[in-house]
Amino acid sequence: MARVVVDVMPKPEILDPQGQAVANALPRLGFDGVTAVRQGKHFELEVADDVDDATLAKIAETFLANPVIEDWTVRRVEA
Amino acid sequence: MARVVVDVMPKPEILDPQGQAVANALPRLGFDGVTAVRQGKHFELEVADDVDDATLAKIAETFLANPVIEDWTVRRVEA
Amino acid sequence: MIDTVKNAEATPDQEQPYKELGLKDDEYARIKEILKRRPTDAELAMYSVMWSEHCSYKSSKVHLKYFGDTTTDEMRGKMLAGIGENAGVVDVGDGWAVTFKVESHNHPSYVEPYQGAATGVGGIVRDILAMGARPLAVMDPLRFGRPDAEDTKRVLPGIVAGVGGYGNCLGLPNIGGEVVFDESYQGNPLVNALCVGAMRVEDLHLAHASGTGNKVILYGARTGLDGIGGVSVLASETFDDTAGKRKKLPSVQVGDPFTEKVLIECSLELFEKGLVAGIQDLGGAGLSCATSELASAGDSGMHVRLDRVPLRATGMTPAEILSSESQERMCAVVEPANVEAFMEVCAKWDVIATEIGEVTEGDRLVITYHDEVVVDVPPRTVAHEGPVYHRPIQRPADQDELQANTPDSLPRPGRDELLALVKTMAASPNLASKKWVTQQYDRYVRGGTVLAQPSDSGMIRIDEETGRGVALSTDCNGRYTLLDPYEGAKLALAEAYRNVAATGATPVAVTNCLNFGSPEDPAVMWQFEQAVKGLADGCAELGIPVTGGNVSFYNQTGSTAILPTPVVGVLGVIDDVRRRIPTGIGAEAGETLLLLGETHDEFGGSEWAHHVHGHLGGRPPKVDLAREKLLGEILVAGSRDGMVSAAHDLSEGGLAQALVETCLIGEVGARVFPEGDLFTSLFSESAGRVLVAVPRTEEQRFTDMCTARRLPWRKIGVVDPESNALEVQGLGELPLDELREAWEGTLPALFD
Amino acid sequence: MRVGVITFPGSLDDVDAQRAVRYADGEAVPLWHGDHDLKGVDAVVVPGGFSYGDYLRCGAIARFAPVMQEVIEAANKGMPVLGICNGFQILAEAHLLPGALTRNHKLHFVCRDQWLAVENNTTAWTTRYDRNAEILVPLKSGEGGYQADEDTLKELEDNGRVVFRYVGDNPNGSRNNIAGITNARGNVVGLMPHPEHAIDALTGPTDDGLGMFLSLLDTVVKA
Ligand SMILES: Nc1ncnc2c1ncn2[C@@H]1O[C@H](COP(=O)(O)OP(=O)(O)O)[C@@H](O)[C@H]1O
Ligand SMILES: [Mg+2]
Repeated sequence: MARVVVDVMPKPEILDPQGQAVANALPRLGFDGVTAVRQGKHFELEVADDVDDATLAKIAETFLANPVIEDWTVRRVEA
Repeated sequence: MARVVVDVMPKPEILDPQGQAVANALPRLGFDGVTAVRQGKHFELEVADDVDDATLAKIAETFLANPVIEDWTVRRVEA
Repeated sequence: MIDTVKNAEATPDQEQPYKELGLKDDEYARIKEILKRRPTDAELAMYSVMWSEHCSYKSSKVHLKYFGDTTTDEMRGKMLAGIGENAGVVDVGDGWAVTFKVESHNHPSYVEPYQGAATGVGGIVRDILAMGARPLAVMDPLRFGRPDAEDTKRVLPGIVAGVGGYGNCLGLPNIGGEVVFDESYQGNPLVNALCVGAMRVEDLHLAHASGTGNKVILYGARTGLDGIGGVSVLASETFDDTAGKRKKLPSVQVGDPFTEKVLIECSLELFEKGLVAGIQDLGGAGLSCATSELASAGDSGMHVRLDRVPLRATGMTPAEILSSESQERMCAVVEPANVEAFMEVCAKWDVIATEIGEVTEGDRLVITYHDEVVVDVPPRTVAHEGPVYHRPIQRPADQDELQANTPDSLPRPGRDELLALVKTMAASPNLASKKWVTQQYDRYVRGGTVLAQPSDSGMIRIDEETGRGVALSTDCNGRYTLLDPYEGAKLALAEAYRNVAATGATPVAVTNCLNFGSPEDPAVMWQFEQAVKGLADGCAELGIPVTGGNVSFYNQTGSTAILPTPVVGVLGVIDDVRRRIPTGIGAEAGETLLLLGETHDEFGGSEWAHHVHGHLGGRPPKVDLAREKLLGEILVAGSRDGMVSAAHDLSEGGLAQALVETCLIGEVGARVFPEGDLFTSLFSESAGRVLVAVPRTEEQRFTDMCTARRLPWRKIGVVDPESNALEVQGLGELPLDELREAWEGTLPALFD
Repeated sequence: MRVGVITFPGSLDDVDAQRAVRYADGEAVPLWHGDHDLKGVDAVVVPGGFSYGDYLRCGAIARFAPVMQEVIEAANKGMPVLGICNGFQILAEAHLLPGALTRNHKLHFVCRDQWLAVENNTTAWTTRYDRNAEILVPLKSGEGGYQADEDTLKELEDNGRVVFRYVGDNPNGSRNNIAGITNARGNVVGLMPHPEHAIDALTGPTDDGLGMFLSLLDTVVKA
């Protein structure tokens, strides 16, 4: 069993209203010094050992992310 | 300027319908070997250098996550 | 080790954490007496949830009985199921039965606004489904603390998003509700959720487990550790060294509206194919509730095998499985011959279904876990014969003082301030447009919505052929109820009744959600008792029955209770929705505006006293239910004969607010000429009044009818399609765009 | 005219799409997400809702349903296909239409009556409208913001492939106020607002949406 993390983020040129809403709210709540926020998705997968990196990339690219608007990263982590 | 990543995940005992939907769909798409998926949020923050870890933890705990149902992690990353 | 019945018998003196589970000494003693031994952990978990205030109604039962006592056979005439069932059912004609109910989800929504509100909607929808009906629409009466408080900015957007998120995803139009602000709800917002559904009369399913040999099938989501809250004290006892102490689990559930949507469609197909002998939803108290209620309502026993329940978490104990409040589950009783077909339908919808037990001879509910008996109880003692309390009742010492503190001495505006006050009041958070909230709700889905916000009531078409439909409104003014709980409850009823009639429907039945403080406070119990009496007596006067409801106690912050808030929902029937009366004026050229009813100088508990002076005292407006009934008959007659082109009831904010709303909703100006003391005629909140627009051609006929039936009426103005303003004769005019900015600007300014 | 209306788990406006087809004197043929054929229909409507809960991304899971493989094939051969709201999202995910739909810029679900300008009246679904006619139909979605890269936007604008544009303030942050688009051939149309909820002024703001289903009738008769 391996543990895989996939992070999916809106592309830099795409509007990210969620991240912006967070960035705008922080000063109101008394937190200063956060100059930019972007919000995306974080997936944690448990995968069988025989699933290779190419398959993981394919899962991220064709399914977990929409490459029209999103970038993604895949990394294996220690279980 | 520092770059900070906050990941917010549903607590393990809490239902995660999103992760479940992904997990159920994968075999139908022909991807086998993924046994469990959990889905959370991934935030990338740009913060001023004088923002300390305690403040970051507070931002995560009081605002980015609802500790009743979610766990969170904060880490500083190389810019 | 699992605590079995055998083990319980062998260890009679083992200490049990019944107090932590909320049971009193005498309640624990009674359980031992019933079982003639100590309960097992699982039994203790079961009794403790089922005997909680929420499930057993132990403080309210003696009072709620009054609803039954005051319901005559005549009122019961159209009632197919009433109090005691999952939801009341009313025969609405053309072979249709309609079921509706409102429930609270207050506390969870404070802890986790989005999920609390979402699962509140999910729960009430399953109640309606469990009657065999297709859920058709939802409503959401809400109460919040001060609008500008920081915590309200956390709670309100989350709750609204949760109501919308769940309801929209289920495909249920939201057709109405309330948004009320008052300091008293600051630490204790109210989230009430209503669902209405319809079925053919012959398809009514009641929750019974009759027929020895019938199978018990659990279907829907897997069972996890959600909402186990209190019961985790049991877990830590049985679990310590092997799995490590289980941490205290949150008593919050997360909803999965997609699973519920599929569950609904799957259940409806099961009903349609006649595969269900009995059905029960799983809500609060989960399987404990469903199995004991099914068994208790039937005439036999039941055997349930807990090890068969599909789980989402590992290492759950029997007590935890029984108490889990995982959402989106239903429990059905199915004849053995139908089990296979039942499973096929579930497979089609990808719904997990598991046979977990069967109906047995005798009258015991026996629950086993890997063949060991962990529960062996008479189900009635769990579900229906819980403790009953006669809580002390005491009229509050300061009630007289409160009523003596009338608004009479408050400074009233001068003539030249009145027009500005119309605008100020329209912009006050309680009177301001609720569009910021309601535009987050899908009101169109399924194509049956004839009226929704901002109409006086929501209206849904049930039969596409005949056009038959129902109208619903929920109302309550907690300030009125504080000043006089008996009259206040009647006023809530009167307003909901009037709202329904104002759309042309005939009111036929009532549901309620009684939100109060702690029942251990004699003053709260007095408010409660008075409100129940007022509501029941009011229903008897109007001749429409209370078909169901819900009680929510312990709504308080520290020792300060919320305003007593008996939310009243009235259901009306309309034989053809095409003759509905809209709220906005201007549909026909040259309408006359008539004010039906009488205006008195009544400002106790009014929005003006609240908003302008922060004052609450005196007496609420007088209520005359015979007058409300007459008003209702006139409106329905007016709708039937096409004499009324728009109608809007007068409530908080009085005539001024009703005028502002009818103009803005209709997008057309009006010229009005109120009489007498202008402040009183514009802002008094006297009950029993409706503003109607009648086409000029119908004016004579309509006013003749009012006169003949002795309903006071007054011509108060005319619709003026040319003007884009509300003109009050003698005072001047308010441009509509200015009014709209005032009315619609408040909530966005607060919450965007 | 036989028009297939797909039901996915979580579809909501399928009954409404079927009703709209009937109002246009068509026969509505229910199609199930697991179906492997289109039952000989003349056109397909992919209706609104929250297919599979829309949990990952709207339409991301539905696009892989067996019936969608049939729809993709038929659409590529010229069959008229209409995607409404979630249906539009599914068609975009399935690459039958370019771009993507993202979370509304104000982050709230928005349900409101929305004016639209009909900018292309030559598609299979819009011939009954005058060019630049304005119609009022419900919009109800949480992820209706249309996004595409500059090249795609230019391609859409230059070739008249923007079928509907929001009139007045932008309700969801869509690029260029785009409410609906078509493919190059004009047989596939996707839009966020709901014409099927505007077929009768009793239950919708107007009956302006009926024109889309009547247009289809003309298209099918002509074919
Ligand atoms: N939370 C809500 N959800 C849905 N509709 C709401 C909500 N709050 C208010 N509304 C709607 O807004 C309109 C105005 O509400 P309100 O002023 O309370 O009406 P009234 O005073 O006539 O009872 C009504 O149509 C009501 O149903
Ligand atoms: Mg009203």
